[in-house]
Amino acid sequence: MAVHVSLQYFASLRDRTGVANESVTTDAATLAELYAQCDESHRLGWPIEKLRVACDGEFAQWSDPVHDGARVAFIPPVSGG
Amino acid sequence: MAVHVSLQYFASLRDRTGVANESVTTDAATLAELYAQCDESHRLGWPIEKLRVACDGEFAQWSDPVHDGARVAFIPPVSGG
Amino acid sequence: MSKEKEGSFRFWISESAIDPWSLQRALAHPGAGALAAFEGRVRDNHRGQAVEALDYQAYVELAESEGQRILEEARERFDLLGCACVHRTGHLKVGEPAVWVGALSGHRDGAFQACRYVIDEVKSRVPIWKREHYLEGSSDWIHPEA
Amino acid sequence: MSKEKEGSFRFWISESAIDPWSLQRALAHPGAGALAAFEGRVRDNHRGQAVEALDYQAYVELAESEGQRILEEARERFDLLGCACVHRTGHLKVGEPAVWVGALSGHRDGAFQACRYVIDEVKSRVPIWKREHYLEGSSDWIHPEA
Repeated sequence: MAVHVSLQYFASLRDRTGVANESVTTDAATLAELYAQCDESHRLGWPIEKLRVACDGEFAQWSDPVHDGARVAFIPPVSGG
Repeated sequence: MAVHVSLQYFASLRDRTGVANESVTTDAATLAELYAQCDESHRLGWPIEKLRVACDGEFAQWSDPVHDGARVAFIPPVSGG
Repeated sequence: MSKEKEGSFRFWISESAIDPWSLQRALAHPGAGALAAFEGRVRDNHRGQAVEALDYQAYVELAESEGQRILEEARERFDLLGCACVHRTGHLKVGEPAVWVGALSGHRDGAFQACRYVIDEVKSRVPIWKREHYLEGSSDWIHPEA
Repeated sequence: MSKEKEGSFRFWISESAIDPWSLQRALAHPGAGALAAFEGRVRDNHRGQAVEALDYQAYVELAESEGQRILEEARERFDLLGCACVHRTGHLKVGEPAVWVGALSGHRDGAFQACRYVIDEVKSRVPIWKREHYLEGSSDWIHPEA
């Protein structure tokens, strides 16, 4: 049941991964599982409870399923203004 | 003990008196007495407790004495902004 | 009791049009992270009556000293790097700015609080009066507490 | 549940310099007596460190939808005739505007409350991040709750 998703990274997460985007193939059932996989491969280093997650350009829930073609972003604490 | 004072009128008080300024000779001991005289001659029609008074360009007390050459203004409720 | 503080603090009465942009640019300081500004404009209605225009009259000498006192109070109370307020006199049409306040601070709390303080105090204390000209032809001096 | 209301409500991300004056002029309505505006500028210091410049990075798609949601919330909660907010991205020097909010209302209460609401919500919810460049050479992404 592997799906293809595209990941977007911002701010310190982008510095950590070294890329703004990447395409990955994953068997993660939920966005939380997807984050756990990314954290392991990139050592993102953020506890999940400090992050928010977006899917397809909207805020999402960590328990949401991962669908094929999803555009996913992990959102570290914001500092605009 | 008559003194010469100049009076300035603003807004509806100016409409009532028909003048922006006038010079008067008065034997009023206090600014409150001076207002009573002006109210009588011009029928200003404001109860004194609704007004403030200024002397020589600063807010003053109604109990302040009237000195020769004083520049006095009666200040109706303001509506700037 | 005076605190040594930086920045410019100025209140004045203007017979000519207010230019918010040049006022806002003049409030600058490298330590300033926040500018809160308020612009009061002539509204087309008041208490249910259609308003066409306003005249503002001021006791200029006293208005400027009292307005300056308000800015000094704001300087003492809030963490400001500058504050300016200008109030129009004369004939104004609907939409024209009648008063402008700008408050510059390191952070937004001080800027917002000071800006609000200044406009509230100006409206209640500074000897300026407006006469409203109504669409149906009459006009009235506004004396709020009368 | 949507209320029929007038006026323009728009949030956007800009890669080029913010022009507060043209933004402020664009917020106009004959029933508007009050415009409250907030300008956030790059400050020369943060937590005791001397700051030389900032980079702002945004997740533009999500920032614009979330920012627009904030303006719609303000429209529902306050008595507004218009509201606009723009946030910069890219490299900014000390003194440059990073964010601008303008809230237009019949009266000053609604204008001030809405302006404050929008900037507070933008700072806490909209996916924009700043990297501070310090005078002594290092730089840091700022993640306030980290």
